[in-house]
Amino acid sequence: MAEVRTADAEKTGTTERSGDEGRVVKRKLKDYRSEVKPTWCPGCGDFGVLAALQRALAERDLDPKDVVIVSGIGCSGRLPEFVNAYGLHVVHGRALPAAQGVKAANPDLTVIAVGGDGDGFAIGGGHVPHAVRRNQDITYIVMDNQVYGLTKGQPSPSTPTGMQALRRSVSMPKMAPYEGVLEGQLNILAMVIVYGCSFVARTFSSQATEMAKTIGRGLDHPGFAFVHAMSPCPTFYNTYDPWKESFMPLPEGWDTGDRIKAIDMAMEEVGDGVFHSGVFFQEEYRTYTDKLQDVYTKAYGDEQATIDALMDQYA
Amino acid sequence: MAEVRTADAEKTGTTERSGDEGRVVKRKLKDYRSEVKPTWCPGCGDFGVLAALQRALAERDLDPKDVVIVSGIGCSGRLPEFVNAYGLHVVHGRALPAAQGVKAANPDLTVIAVGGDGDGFAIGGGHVPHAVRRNQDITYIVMDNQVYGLTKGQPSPSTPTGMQALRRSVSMPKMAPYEGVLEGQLNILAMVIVYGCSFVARTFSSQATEMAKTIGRGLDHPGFAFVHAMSPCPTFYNTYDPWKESFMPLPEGWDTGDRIKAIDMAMEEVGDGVFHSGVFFQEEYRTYTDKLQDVYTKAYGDEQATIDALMDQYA
Amino acid sequence: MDQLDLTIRIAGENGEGVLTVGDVLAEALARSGLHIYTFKNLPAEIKGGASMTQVRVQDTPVRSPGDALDILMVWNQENYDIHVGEVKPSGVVIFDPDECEADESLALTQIAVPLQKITKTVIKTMKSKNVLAFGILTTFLGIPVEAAKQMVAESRWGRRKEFLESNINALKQAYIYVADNDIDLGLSVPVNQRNGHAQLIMTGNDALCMGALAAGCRYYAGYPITPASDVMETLAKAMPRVGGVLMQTEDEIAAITASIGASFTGAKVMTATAGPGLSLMVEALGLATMEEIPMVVVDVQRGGPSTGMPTKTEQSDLNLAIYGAHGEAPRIVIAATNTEDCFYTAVKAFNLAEKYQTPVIMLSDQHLSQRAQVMSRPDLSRIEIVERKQPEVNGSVSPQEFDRYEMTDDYVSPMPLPGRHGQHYVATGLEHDEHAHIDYSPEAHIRMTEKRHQKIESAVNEPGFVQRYGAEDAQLGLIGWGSSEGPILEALDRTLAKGYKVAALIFKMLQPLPEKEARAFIESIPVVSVVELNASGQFANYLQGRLAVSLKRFNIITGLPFKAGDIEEYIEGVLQYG
Amino acid sequence: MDQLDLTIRIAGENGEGVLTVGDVLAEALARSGLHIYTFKNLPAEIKGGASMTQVRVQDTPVRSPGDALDILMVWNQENYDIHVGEVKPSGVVIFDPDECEADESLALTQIAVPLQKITKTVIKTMKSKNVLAFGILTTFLGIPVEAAKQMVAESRWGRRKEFLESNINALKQAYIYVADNDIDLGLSVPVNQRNGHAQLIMTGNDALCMGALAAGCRYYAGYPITPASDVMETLAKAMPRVGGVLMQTEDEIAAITASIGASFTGAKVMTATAGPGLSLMVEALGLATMEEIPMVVVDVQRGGPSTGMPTKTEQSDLNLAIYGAHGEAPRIVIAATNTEDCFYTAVKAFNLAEKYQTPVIMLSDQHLSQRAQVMSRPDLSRIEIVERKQPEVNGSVSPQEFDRYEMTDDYVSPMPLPGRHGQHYVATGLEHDEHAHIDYSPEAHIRMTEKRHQKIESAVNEPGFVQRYGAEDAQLGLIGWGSSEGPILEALDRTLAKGYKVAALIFKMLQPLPEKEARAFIESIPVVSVVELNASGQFANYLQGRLAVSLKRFNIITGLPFKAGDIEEYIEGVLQYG
Ligand SMILES: Cc1ncc(C[n+]2csc(CCOP(=O)(O)OP(=O)(O)O)c2C)c(N)n1
Ligand SMILES: Cc1ncc(C[n+]2csc(CCOP(=O)(O)OP(=O)(O)O)c2C)c(N)n1
Ligand code: SF4
Ligand code: SF4
Ligand SMILES: [Mg+2]
Ligand SMILES: [Mg+2]
Repeated sequence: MAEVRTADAEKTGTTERSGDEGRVVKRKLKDYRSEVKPTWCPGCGDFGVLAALQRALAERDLDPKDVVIVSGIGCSGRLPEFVNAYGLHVVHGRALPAAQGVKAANPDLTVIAVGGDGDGFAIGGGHVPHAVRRNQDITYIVMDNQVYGLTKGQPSPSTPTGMQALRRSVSMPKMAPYEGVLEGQLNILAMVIVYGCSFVARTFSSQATEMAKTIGRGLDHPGFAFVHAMSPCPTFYNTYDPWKESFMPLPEGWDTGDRIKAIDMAMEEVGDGVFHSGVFFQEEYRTYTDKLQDVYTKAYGDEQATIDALMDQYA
Repeated sequence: MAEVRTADAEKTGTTERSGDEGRVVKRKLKDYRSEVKPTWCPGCGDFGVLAALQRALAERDLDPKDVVIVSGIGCSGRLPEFVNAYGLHVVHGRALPAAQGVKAANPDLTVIAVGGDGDGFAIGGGHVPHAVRRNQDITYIVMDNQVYGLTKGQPSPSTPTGMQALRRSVSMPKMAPYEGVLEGQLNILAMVIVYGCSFVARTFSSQATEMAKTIGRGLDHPGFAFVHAMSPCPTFYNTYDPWKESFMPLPEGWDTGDRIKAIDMAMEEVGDGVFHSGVFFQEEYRTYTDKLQDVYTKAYGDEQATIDALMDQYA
Repeated sequence: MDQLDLTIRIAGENGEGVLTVGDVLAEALARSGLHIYTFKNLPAEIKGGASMTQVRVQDTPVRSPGDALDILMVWNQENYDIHVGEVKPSGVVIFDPDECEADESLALTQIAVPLQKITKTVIKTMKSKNVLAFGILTTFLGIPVEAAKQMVAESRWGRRKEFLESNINALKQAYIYVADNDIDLGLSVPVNQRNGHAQLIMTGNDALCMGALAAGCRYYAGYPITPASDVMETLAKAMPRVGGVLMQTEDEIAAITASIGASFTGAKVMTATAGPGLSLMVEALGLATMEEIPMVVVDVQRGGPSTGMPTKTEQSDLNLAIYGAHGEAPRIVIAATNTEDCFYTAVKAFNLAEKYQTPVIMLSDQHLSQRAQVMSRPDLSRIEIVERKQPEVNGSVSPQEFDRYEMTDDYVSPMPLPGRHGQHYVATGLEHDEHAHIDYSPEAHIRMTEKRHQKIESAVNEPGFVQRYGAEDAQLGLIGWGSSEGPILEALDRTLAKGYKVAALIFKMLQPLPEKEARAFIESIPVVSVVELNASGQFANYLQGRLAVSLKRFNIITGLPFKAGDIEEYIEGVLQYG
Repeated sequence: MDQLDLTIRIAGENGEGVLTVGDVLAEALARSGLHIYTFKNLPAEIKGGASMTQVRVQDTPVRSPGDALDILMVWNQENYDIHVGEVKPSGVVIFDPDECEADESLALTQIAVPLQKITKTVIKTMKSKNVLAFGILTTFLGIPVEAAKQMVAESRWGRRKEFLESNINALKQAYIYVADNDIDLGLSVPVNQRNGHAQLIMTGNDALCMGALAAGCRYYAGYPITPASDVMETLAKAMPRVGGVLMQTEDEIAAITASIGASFTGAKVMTATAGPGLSLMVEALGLATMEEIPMVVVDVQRGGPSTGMPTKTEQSDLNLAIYGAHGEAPRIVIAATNTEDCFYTAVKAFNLAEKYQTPVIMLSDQHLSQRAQVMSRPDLSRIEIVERKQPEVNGSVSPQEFDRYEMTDDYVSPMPLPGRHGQHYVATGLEHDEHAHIDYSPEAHIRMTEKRHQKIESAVNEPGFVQRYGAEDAQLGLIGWGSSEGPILEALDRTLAKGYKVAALIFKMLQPLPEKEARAFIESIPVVSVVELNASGQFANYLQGRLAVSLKRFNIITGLPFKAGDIEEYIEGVLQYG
């Protein structure tokens, strides 16, 4: 299939291809598959997240050259390698700062940050509130398996308190051999809402269509979008069965505009043993890029300053 | 005045002194003053916090040798130097991890962590949720002036959005000269509640008695206590006037046992331009130290293992 | 065979079970009174990818992973192709004929054993393929079936009662297959009863943990990272048994500052990490130097830079260990050489930290930390434990008069502990005077800088951190540090036996540098070469910097440990061709 | 006075205004066509503590802060006591007799000027005490009152219209007081009109910012830290004026990773910090080396270790700059020598980063960064700007065929940019092959290690980073780096003038090390000494490590910059007494 680029597509970064009969054909999921085969364990929830993301990209027909997927370290952090797009695989916990640099330097790019619950809320936890504060148009997908997968099964900030080697399929005994995990479990979805995030949603890797839709809504949202993608680790902490039971959609007619209600729901569902899926909260604020436009208007108006002009203040 | 220690006082760490007539006299505020004169600017809110803390210590008559005050870097981080007690002044942003190490290694100590809004919620922000999760009996006093004092006036995570050099008394123009601060303002009190903190209160350095009482309640609380101590920086961001207006006590009969209501209040007051003072939330959970006792019961019961016994597993 | 020395490698797809076969074989041989040394090479993925495990067995302590292979067992074609080149001319390849095709052109004994087929058709429990493979190996090694049965029973396989029957059957089938096909390699590895009490089978990380606990470590904070996670996991179980506290922190910065906090109260503390974590810790390491806080930081080195090669070995964090931190922040840096030494070096690390009130970085590496070796059980009653210099309890000096950083003869000052001593003070990372008061005067900075440096420099007089081996009149001297000791000494013995005049100097203390020994060695030998697993010759550069001498270098950066053969070849090359 | 050379110091309580007097005096003298060099010594507290500011003025470029003082003005007793010992025998002390008592035993001209009283009783606006002090100085310097008035009008005092009248009055009162008391030092500092366009008054941080913008820097991320905050604050204003983005991040780790992200898209990026921040950045620096991402990291060194002495100067982060990061993570390290050089070195830092696709650490220090100097306005049209090697836009190579880390002759590979090039790839901190695919094979690691090292090593051929000065047949050679250039060269000129045979070699590039020049210098001179502001001789050790030569050292660790006199004395000491 030959590629045909219109001048316009070039500018906006979308590419269209002509089919046999000259019809314009959009990209398909497989166009976002890289030549690298995922290295995850069979059954890993991350396969679902990968496919959902690829589907969401395909539905939006984004040119791979205009998409940057940024990740830290973890099983989940390997995702960019498997997508046919630009990828930036940084150090553990720093996907968000790196993604913010990408977006700030080139706001035309579609920027997606991905990573695990440990990457995002243990070592990287300090960056989340600040990424939220900047409200850049970035979609952040946290693949939460409530465990450190890559380092073989230590508890993470989202591991339930008291968790240990209870069932055969759960192999997290090493770090908490006596009384299970002593620390409280973080409610990362509620946290992100309180930080002031403009789009907050939850979805489950076993619900493929739903997840693609939710990620897609995150991509479409102009501002920082947080997608809590529950994605089990069958190797070190197999939560498929309980999660299948506890997942349910947000109540019919859920008002995504009420931040306080969204927090309350996120706080209360824990006690109820429920994971709600769907968009908890969404509101459009001006993005960092929007605000920068105002700054530029004040800083230079029509024409940027020359360096010589900047140096005049020292004369 | 000679010191008289009863065997019991020795054990519990309190020291009592005999007055001239042999009466037992409790320590006074001045007993917690170190020989170092505070180096803060005249009018700095931190003087109020220092005095309130000293008063709370005096009221509890704690032996300075059993008190450790841990801080990071910032004007506020200098506080330990001015208190007659043990102090551990670490690097920027790491007061909480250090305090946790102190408490874990010697649970009999009274451990207080202090620091600024930048120290605690910018560079150190990643540690807060985890300190909360561990629920050690530590009192964490954040001296929030909504600015970086020590580095001379840059905006902090709690600086209101849009803030810049609006008034003469506010000298925060350098970092946000065009449109003011572009980033959202963090609601640190709400955040800490969502993290799962077992004691969360706010108080104002200009309300001395109130502040000493609130800090005292934090010290008495068995678990991680967060005290949001609003403490203006007249040199770089003079908020005395507006804060005096916006401070008000929590509503009469406030239920400190309702976490959800506490969050809602913390989220809503911002829009109302109000700072509530008082204890937003308090609940007693088992502390880390309590839980460790259970671990020890399981791990060794009555008698600790010898190293030789531990090595048997490799034989 | 005068001296037993066999190197056996088992290779297959990661996750298939080859590692278990290797582990059980190593443990069983070790339990039979033999010395073993294992070596694994794994992909970083959790599952999938070619992976191999190797056991070298001798009747005396083993010092390196082994050179060419005596026995190679491969489970599929990929692994056949990867490993077959490393088999000795006299060696044996065992392959599964249904999974791979042997290269008939090779002058090797190649024996087909249909592992997969036997398991499927005869044993019928796929889980027992491991045991079948194990049995093939034990029968080849000449181990009687009864002894092998006991080995299986005592292994992790034995613990899973529900599979025990099929496992024992698998073992039997192995012996039957070998007998039926009349295979005999003529080996008879002696299996006796080892004295379980006197001999331990440990990895470097195991030994390090036990050494730390023996030295009195009662607080550990850490964040998981390959290949240091084992340390935390082992201690998670062991620490509470001795009344200590272990915290899994949110990152390495929290781990090291929590450790500083704990040590401030008098606890003996440790944290362990790998390169990326050490990089994050250097700011707080400087703090510990400045506040004179004792602590042990273990760095289990892996292939760098950046995330690098997490499952490979390298000695490339030395620069960071010595120089990592802004300003002049001296600390002690030591390195362990082998499994047993991990135990004793950990003890010494704590003793040095407490004695000099300083952070001590103890270097290990992926290979040293994860391979299993046999070691003598340490006699704990003979271990010296050093305690921190403290003021008198109930001493009458007031806090106002007490100098936390008193200038003593040895530059080490008594350290009051909260809850224990009335001499409270405020430790600070800002420059300070003797009284711990903040002081930026040139005089205070000069005095305290000297205190911090001299204290560390004087640790160079501690015995046992540098050792010379080999010929007095050597023509070639090798300098090594840490885990390359074993292969260097093995190569030394081999070349000495061939008549070469070689010597070696092994450093376990890197900072302060034992300059006297280094200079004496270098000046007494015409050619001296520094042997290390890194690209730039980090230790060589450091030695040159301190001694102003010129050194040759022998560096390997394959992500794999030195083989004795590599070094043997190097020695012969230098001495034959200059 | 053939050559104008005066060193004037003003000292008082921090926050009282002495710094402003010094700043205005320095600016005014500079605006009069003279060369100035300021030097401040402040406490770390926001207010309170003794603080001083100093201006050295010459009619040719000034190279060091000045030795003994020609004029000392003190506002109180504490400062009198601290500073009076530094006044030249021929010098003058101006003191406030109501605030302090002069030591009459000193053989100095000591002039009482009741600053406080005149302000209170005659001027009646306390804010104007600064101007009174300024006027006393200008009249002492022989500056006509009209010229001084214009100086005040053009200064920051002139901008505050409401105080202008009282300020002008204060100035007048100064001239009246001096005339009334018949004081005349016989000085007449020439005040002409400087060519404002051709000459700039800048601090090192100002110059660095302008250099960065001139080089094309359009993204900055940073976290405040003394003494690097000025860089961020200056750019916060300037960056938006040229369409760039500046982000104040939540910490230094975010700053450097955000910079990496921005550079990944093709932006020229910078972050600036001091020691503690650099310590936190080393993990990500290793990532930038591994992913071959261009970036400039400025380290404005201050007194260490740990939080140390934030307002003091030191050259003690060199080890960290060169070696900070686990694994083998080479990067380029350069250092600026003076204010003007901060501009050009910043430009070069960007050019090196882009050309070699690597992080470049640019070292400055507290003194260099904050003192003011006069420099010629750079001719921007003559500055060479290097752009990153990129693939063809609209090139037809598919991402599957494209090798991001292609092995080229110069080891630098074309770097595709998102949004611009169709050759998308995944940059990773794991070891990888040419195609950017993860690869832990020995071969890939060896190839890529070589690529990363050779690329950096070849930068040693860049011109202008090392310079020899002084006698061809020198008996003593001094080696310096970065900001000690000025005092070294001034001392060199003084001692050459006295007939000593000395030479100097100044390095602005530290890694890669210009070995050829270093060796030639060292081998040609009998005694060579490395002059640096740190305790352990970091550069000396590094040179010895690379060159295997033995060097003398001259180190000062007072937290203050070198004076030319310190080095002059050292030279004379070595050459007279060996
Ligand atoms: C600085 C640093 N510390 C630790 C590690 C080791 N490490 C790699 S991934 C990981 C955590 C993985 O957990 P998570 O982020 O939840 O991802 P998952 O593997 O579960 O997808 C850790 C601790 C590292 N690579 N770098
Ligand atoms: C790693 C590191 N980065 C930056 C700094 C510089 N620094 C010191 S205090 C501070 C922030 C102070 O603000 P805050 O925590 O709010 O305390 P305040 O001075 O307002 O009380 C900063 C950025 C530092 N000391 N260390
Ligand atoms: S270890 Fe868990 S998270 Fe990692 S790839 Fe396997 S199943 Fe997925
Ligand atoms: S700068 Fe602000 S916070 Fe710091 S001491 Fe002064 S008033 Fe207080
Ligand atoms: Mg996870
Ligand atoms: Mg603050």
